Order: sequence, then C-alpha cells, then structure tokens
Amino acid sequence: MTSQQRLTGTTVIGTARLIAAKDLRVELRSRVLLNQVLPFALIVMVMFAFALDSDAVLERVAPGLVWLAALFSTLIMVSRSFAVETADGALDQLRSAGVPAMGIFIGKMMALMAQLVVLVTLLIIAAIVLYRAELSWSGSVLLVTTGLTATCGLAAVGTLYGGLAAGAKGRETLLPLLLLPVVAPVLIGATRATESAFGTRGVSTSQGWPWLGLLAVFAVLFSVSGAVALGPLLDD
Amino acid sequence: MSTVAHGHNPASIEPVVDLCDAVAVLGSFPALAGVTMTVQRGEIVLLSGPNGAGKTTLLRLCAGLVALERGQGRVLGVDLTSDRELVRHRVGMIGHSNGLYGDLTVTENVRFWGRTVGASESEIDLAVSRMGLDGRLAHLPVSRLSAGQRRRTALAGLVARRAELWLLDEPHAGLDAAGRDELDDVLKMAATAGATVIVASHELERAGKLATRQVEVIAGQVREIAGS
Amino acid sequence: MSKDQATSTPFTKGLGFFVLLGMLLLIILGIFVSPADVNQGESVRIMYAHVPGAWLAYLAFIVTAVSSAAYLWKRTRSLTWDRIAGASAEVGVLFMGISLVTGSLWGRLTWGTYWTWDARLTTTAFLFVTYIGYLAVRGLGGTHQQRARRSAVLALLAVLEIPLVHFSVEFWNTLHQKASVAGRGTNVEMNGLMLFTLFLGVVVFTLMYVWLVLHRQRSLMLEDMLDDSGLDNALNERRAEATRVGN
Amino acid sequence: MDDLGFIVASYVITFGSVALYARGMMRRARKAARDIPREKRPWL
Repeated sequence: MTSQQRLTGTTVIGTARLIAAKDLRVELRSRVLLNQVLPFALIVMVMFAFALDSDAVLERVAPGLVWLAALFSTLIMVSRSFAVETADGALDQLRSAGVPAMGIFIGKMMALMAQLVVLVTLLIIAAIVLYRAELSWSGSVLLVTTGLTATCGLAAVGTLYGGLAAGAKGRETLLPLLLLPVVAPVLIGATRATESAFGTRGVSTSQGWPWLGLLAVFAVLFSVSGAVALGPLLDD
Repeated sequence: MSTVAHGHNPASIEPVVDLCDAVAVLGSFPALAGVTMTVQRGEIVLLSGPNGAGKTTLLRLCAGLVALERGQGRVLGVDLTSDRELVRHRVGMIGHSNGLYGDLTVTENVRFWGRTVGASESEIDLAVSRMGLDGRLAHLPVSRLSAGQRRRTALAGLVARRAELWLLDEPHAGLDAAGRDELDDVLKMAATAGATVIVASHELERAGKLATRQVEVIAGQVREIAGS
Repeated sequence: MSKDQATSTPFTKGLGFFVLLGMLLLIILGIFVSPADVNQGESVRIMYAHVPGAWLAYLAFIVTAVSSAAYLWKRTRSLTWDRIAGASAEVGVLFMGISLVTGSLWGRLTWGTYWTWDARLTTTAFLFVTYIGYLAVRGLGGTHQQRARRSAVLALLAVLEIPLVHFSVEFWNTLHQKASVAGRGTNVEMNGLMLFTLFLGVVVFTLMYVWLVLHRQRSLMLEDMLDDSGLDNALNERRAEATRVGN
Repeated sequence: MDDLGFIVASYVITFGSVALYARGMMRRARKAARDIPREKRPWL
C-alpha cells in the first residue's frame, strides 16, 4: 500500500496499460475466451431454450437469460484471469517487485471488461437470433450504454473478488459464492434496462434509463473500492 | 557473529547489503535473531544451512518483503526500517516459481518485466541475449521451454527490470545437470556485469564453486565459513 | 459441564443461567400465556422468536463490520478485533438462518406462502449468503494476519454491497409492483403482555448473543494459540537441531 | 391445529439450533484447551 503512495499517477496508469495489454495478449495466444468461454455462453443460451421450451416465454425472459449467461461466464473469466497470474507465481513477483496494486487492479479490470464486452455483444446477438428479441434504434443506444456500464461493474467486482480468492485453495468453488450475491444489483439493473431496450412486455425505452443510474453507481463504487482494497488483499 | 567484508571491493563504496543485528519476526517467532552481514557489489554470496534456519526470511528481508523488527539494515542505500517498500523494485527475488506467463514468448515475458520499470527495447534485447536466450528460443512460448531455460528467462526478467541485487532461493532446484551448469554460467556473468547475487542453496559443492564466499545461517543467525 | 472450564468464567456461567431462564420464560409466555393477535391470529407467537433473532443477526453483522474496521485501523490493530468479527459473523449467520426458517413458517401461516420477493426478505437472504462466503474466506488458511486482513476487507465490502442489493430489489419491486403480500398482516396491535413478550425475546436473544460471542471469541483464540504453539514447537525443535549440527 | 405445529416447530428450530451450535463450540473449545495451559488464557 505504501508503495502506491510513493508512485505517482503516471506509474499507476502505465502499469495498468502494461497489465491490460499483457492480459489481452495472453488471451490472444491461449484463446480461452474464444475457444472455451464464448462456446460455453452460447450453449447455455441454447440450453435455456430447451428448458423453457416456449417461444413466448423465451422472448419474455430473453434479457434475463442474456445477463445470467454473462454472469456465469464472468465467473469463468475471472478464474482464468487470476489463474494466469498464480500459475507460476507472477502475482507474487509483481507485488515483490513493487508494482503498484492500483495499477494491477485497473489493468486486469480493463482487460476483463474488454473481454466481457465481446461476450455480452455475442450474447445479445444470440438473444436476437435465438429468442426473437427485437431492437429499435433508440433501444440500441440504451443497450450499448447498459452493456458498457454493466460490464464495467462486473469487471470491477470480478477483479476485486478474484484477487481476494487468488492463490487460495478451492478458488473455483469459493469465487461463485462470494461473487454472485454481490453482482445481484447488476443482474437486476442490467436485465431491466435490457428489457426496456428490447421493448419486452411493452416496456418503453425511457423506463430503462433509471436502471442505468443503479448500474453506474455500482460500477463507480466497486471500481474505487477495488482500486483501494486490492493492495491490502494481495500484500502479506 | 560479525562478518567481515572481503577485501576485493573498495571499502569506500557503500555495501549493497548492510545488516546490523537485524531481527525479523514471523508472527511471534523470531525467524532472524540478530543477523549482522555485509555484502559488497559484485559478490555472489552463498547462504547455506538447514531448513527453517531463516535463509528465506533473510532473503525476504533484503527484498523489503519482511519488516525489520529490530536492529539496523540498509539495502542499496535504502533504510529498511523506514522505507523498505522503496527497495522492492530495485531488488529481484526468485523463489520456487519463476513468475512467468506460460502463453507468452520469452521476449514477451522479459519485455513485460522490463516495462514495469520503463526499460527500453534495446535493454530488453540485451537482457535476452545475455541470458543466452536469443535466436530461436526468444520466440518460443515459455510453456514449451525446459526448466533451466525458464529459470534463465526469469533471470533475464531481473536484468530487464534492472534489479541490482538478485536474491535467489534454491535456484538449482528442479533443474537437470545441464540446466544447473547454464545457471551457474549466467550467474557468474551477471556478477561480472555488476549485479550482486545472494543464493540460498542446499547444494554446497555446486553453489560453493560459484560463490565468492559462503555464509551459514543457523537458528536465525549467520556466521562466515572460512576458506570457501 | 466439565472440570476443565475451557472458555467459561463465572460471568459466562451466570449469563448462561439467565439465558436458560429467559428462554424458558419466553417459551411459556410466547406459546401459552400471551393472547392471539387480532389480525395474525395464533401465528403471532412465532414473532417472539423470529423478530429478536433477525434483529440480533443484523446487530451481529454490524458488530462484525465495526470490529473489522477497528482491525484495519492501524492504531487499534489487534487480532482480538478479528476474532470478535469472526465470532459475531458466525453467530449472526446462525441467527439469520434460524430467522429465515421461522420467518417463512410464519409467512406460510399468515400469507399462505413461505417466501415473497419483498426487499427486506431478499436483502436478508443475500446477507445470509454473503456472510456464509465471509466465513468461508476466514477458513482459507494462511497466517492469522492474512486471514484477519482478508476477512476485514471483505466485511467492509459487504457493508457496501448490502445497501446496493436492498435498493435494487426495492426499486425492482416498486416498478413491477409484485403482489405486495409483505405488507399484509404485519400491522400488529400489541397489548401490554404481547409487547412485554417481544421485549423479553429481545433481551433473551441479546444475552444469548453475548454469551455465544464471548465463548466463540475465546475458543477462536484457543484455536489460534494451538496453531501458534504447533509452529513454535516445530521451530524450537529445528533450532535445537541446528545448534547441535552447528556446534 | 395446524398452527400449533408451525409455532412449536419455530421454537424448537430456534432454540434447538442454538443449543446444537453451542454444544459443538464448547466441545471444540475443550479439545483446543487441553493443550493450552490455563495461565495463557486471559479470561481466567
């Protein structure tokens, strides 16, 4: 924590860019998102269709299913994001090399957010194709804003709790338990906003914007607290 | 208990590590119970001694990762009592793991660690070639390297991020005979190039040949082994 | 109970006696003596056990948050705060679990349904799961200081999380006016004896909470000491060995 | 009466779980206390 105080803002941002670029490069090489997470999310969407077995119901619940699938995929991606760091002790190395934790947080969060944006985009396309959700022009503005704000919130919480669970035994089982209750507001807010964007159940687009406020508050609160709290969580 | 700095370095230069009666505590246990030790620039010091004697804690103290509870300590001119965090980015510590990203190539890994201190591209190339990793190896993903090559990549990372003091905890562990020879060559070269190396190792006959002197750690205290 | 009083003192024994006495009195008053409610009928009797339990659970989590903050603040940093936070969270989870069960039994009698998505109920359920997660993190291992810091940060994050969850569920309900069954039957007209019974319930649960946290905090301390002494012994043996080899 | 069953169950669940928890806690504490000398316990 004290090493952050010494380092100026530029080193934090520089570190963040370095870490984000590294994470994205790792993804580019390993293609875990492309070859594993995206297919997983799609198969979940298809399975929902099997389980609900009715076009009318599917259209009604499409926004919820999009974000539910996004949440499950987030869990996998957070695990992966920190597995990369802990596989060969790189996280310890980063801390012992005095790399500012705030930079680590922002960098990993940005990389995660970039991947989540790709994922959510694909899920929304899947909802339009598979569940016959309809999107108007005014709705798509709301939808893009919702998607960005919600993924920002998810990435912040995911990075924070992922860092908390990193290196612990049973990380894969602990992470969902910690993460899912916290992201409930994102699920509720993003689902309602997406309903408005799709016009599901006759909800108008204008009704979606208040939910965006909730998503924004969530994203800001957890981005800030994550940037502050990751240092103490990683230090020993 | 005191150790005397060897004569081959001018005494006017401030030592890299200067500990005086240093005590470090793990929980409530005094892992280091009064260590007095001086290491000069360019030395390769071997720490020997049984498990749990405090070798790793001594390395971690020098890396600024453990608080100095009592006594005085300076590493690279930084006071460990008041600002041990400042020493972290100038020291490189490698323990059981190398801290590498398996999916990235050797150069990409070295570049990543170099960039944490803003190293230039030429510095990174130099670090890679100095560890004998240039050519074909440089563009292989680390996951496809041998254990010895990985360790050398980690050391190249230390070069790239301009670590002035290298703290190596059992660096020979898990390497085959060829890997060990390579490692020794690399460490000798690093020391000639100006790095200071402290190695904790069980393998006395191997590390003994490498080291300029040997310090034995027993029960949280050190003593010089003469004639090494 | 046993000759070796592990975590008991005369004080906790006296306290325990009063808890037992109060419990007995609460059962007699709550089930037999107090009258049925005009609106709720007999089911109001569940309230005497349910309401104090839920309140104390919330109080327990507040105690956890405050002691976590006290641990994180450098000037008051002590593992005692961490153990109080842990003990309180454990008792809070226990009370909250009980309250969720008794609450849904009460709901079944009063509303005809075990569960409703009212903001208060939903938040309570999330609080329950969150603190189960908190307890899981406490069990992760590492040094005591690591455990303390990790869980303290988590407890403070929970303070951030809960209002957000509550607000979002409430917002969700107002927009989609889910048949607000939760409002029904809650207006209780308490007469003197009923109020006294509820008050007694709060007193009994408070004393029970104090008793449980005192004991649990002490037993956590014993467990920590056990860890330490194990390490001490091992290291002392090693040191003895080292000096033998060294000389 | 149906209600009575629910009411009694509530009380049994409430106090029963607390008693079970307390018993488990005391048992663990006694086990731990066997190896810790009395003078190291600040509450005694």
